[in-house]
Amino acid sequence: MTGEALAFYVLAALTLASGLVVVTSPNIVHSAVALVPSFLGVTGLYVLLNAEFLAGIQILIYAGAITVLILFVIMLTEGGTGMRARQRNEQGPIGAAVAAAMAVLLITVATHTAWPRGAGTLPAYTTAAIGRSFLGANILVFEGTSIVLLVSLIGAIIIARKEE
Amino acid sequence: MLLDWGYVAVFAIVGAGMVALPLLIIWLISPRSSYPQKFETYESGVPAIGQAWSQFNVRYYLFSLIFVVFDVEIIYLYPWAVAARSQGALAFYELLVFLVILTLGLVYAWRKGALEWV
Amino acid sequence: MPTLTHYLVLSALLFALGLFAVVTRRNSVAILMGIELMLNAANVNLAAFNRFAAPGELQGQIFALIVITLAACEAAVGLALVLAAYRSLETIYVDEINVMKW
Amino acid sequence: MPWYLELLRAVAGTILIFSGVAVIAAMFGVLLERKISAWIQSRLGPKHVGPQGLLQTLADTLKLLQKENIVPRRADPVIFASAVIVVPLAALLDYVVIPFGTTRAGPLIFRDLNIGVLYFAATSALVVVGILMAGWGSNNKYALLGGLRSAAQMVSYEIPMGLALITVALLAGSLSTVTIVNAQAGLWNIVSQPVAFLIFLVAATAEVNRTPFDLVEAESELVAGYFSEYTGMRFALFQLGEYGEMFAMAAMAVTLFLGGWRGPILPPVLWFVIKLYALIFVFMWVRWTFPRFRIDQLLGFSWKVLIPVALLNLVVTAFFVVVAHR
Repeated sequence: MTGEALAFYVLAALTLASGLVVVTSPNIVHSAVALVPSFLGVTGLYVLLNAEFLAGIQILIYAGAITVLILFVIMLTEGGTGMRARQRNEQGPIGAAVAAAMAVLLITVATHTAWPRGAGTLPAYTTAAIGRSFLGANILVFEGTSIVLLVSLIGAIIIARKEE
Repeated sequence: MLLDWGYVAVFAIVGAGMVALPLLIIWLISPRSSYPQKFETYESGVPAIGQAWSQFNVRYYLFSLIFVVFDVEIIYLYPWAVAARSQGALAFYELLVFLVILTLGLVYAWRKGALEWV
Repeated sequence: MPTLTHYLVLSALLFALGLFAVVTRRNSVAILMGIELMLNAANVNLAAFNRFAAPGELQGQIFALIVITLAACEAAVGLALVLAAYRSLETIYVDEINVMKW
Repeated sequence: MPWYLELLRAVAGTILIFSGVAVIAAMFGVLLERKISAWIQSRLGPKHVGPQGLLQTLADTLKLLQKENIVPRRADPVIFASAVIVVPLAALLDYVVIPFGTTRAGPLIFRDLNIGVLYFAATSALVVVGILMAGWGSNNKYALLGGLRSAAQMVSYEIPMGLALITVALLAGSLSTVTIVNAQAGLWNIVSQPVAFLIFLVAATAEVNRTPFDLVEAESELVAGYFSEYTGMRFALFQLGEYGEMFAMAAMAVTLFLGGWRGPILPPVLWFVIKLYALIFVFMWVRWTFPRFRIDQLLGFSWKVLIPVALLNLVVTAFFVVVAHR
């Protein structure tokens, strides 16, 4: 087994195991904290896929910002006080069946399709390459993002503030 | 490049071990008592009232919300900053448009009082 | 060496976990966490396709970047909705939020 | 190099950095803090353990090792215990990308990552999660309030810090810390970027929760903030995280703005240490000179002053680098 394969299996196990905790834990704060190792596992996968820049922002945005936002909202609404409330609805078995069916379907597709193998290699320095593409073909992505961010900022402030 | 990150992984794993080491030592040598008051929550010496896990002010959320939006803005600036130098004036105007749109968001939050702590 | 299929299978499992959370959780914050897991699964796919199917360009990674951006916006707006619902209905459990207008 | 030699090198480097930070930043840093505060307040400071009190922190650590390890009955044991690992580890992960000096074989750095500066921002962001875990896991009102305040403050100051990092990256055209130091061969960034330097310094002070931004552990109102309930060695580990983070921030400021290891005559590592301690002295001087901010002033200062100034600074810098340069 090569180092890369070993790293892949370790990271996959980390991602899925903490994902399982996120999904099943009866304590909502435990779920939120378990998101962090799951995101870090995905970060490792990005590194294996030569997507260094994505790995950096995965930590910065997901582990550092979105998790903090989620923890804040938990503390602003129920804190730990709702821990004794039922966390699952009555659809447990059906939901599990649907999720399992979805997994089987996706895995079947993934293993039975002849995926194209592209030629060429990824640029060694992906950050600079992404930056150059923002100044060329993907200029609209760059500028469009700012509008998306502006709209969601305004929307979220309007929704979250108390109506006077 | 993978080697670089292999080093980082080793750093994280060995580092976690080194941080855990003193915890192992105290687990082995530290004294233990069964004096029940020691395990009470500290609230300046009087018995604690209620749980600490309760609701907090929504202001905290507003700040973290604006933070998330600006944090996403910043991740777009990293690749821009690396590539900008060689791309000439277009890069500058692109940045200007990007930042002006986002400054509108900051101004909006400011005017709406989302940046006030009341 | 892990191949494209390895990554696809992993992301399918992660996606199914997220889906399970979305359909069975009562707590709206937990549902949002399930959605984040599903978006992560999609991102792993995008980066994997980029690496194995089209390594000449970075379109897959840029797509993943857009997804991360939208995930952050979704979290900000979605959690603001949770707060608003909590303020007017005093619950964050989706099966108890059953009035359209207050 | 065969893989086991690489592994050995990585493990040795890690152990060296961790023990170095533990001894130099945490142990010696605490002593330095006490000596400087004593000096500013016309006191003597620790004086009895060892020559001039040099061994005071060592004695304190030995004392903490013998202390009881208390987990409050109402705390959440898993989160309470894991926060102790997360905070110092996240702080120490910063050191991966800091170049301490240079030798004939190349720069003295654990690993020169391509995304160095971004990596630094990302690992410092992880500390916030650890602090929220500590605050919530303790189930103590002081701790939770301290943790929430700390998180709100740290996230607010991450934005100006990120903008300052981007300004420097723009000047060097790279995110790698070694390239950034090399780009300062002619002129240190502090000369061309004094505004970014000040923003970074202020944001760094806020990120490590030091006075005047120490609301988080405002001892007169919140006891010890998010680590109120931690005893003995666990308390010491939070101190390690705090001082480790402070030294990392100072080292990053040296790397980004003060030319890193560069300097005439003296060996590079020595230059790095001199600059590092000069900044550490500034941090301590500020701590013992200024009073504490109120929370509204604190958050308002970041959003209404630092961020607009940082954005303006970035635009002006971009104009000079990208347009006027041609």
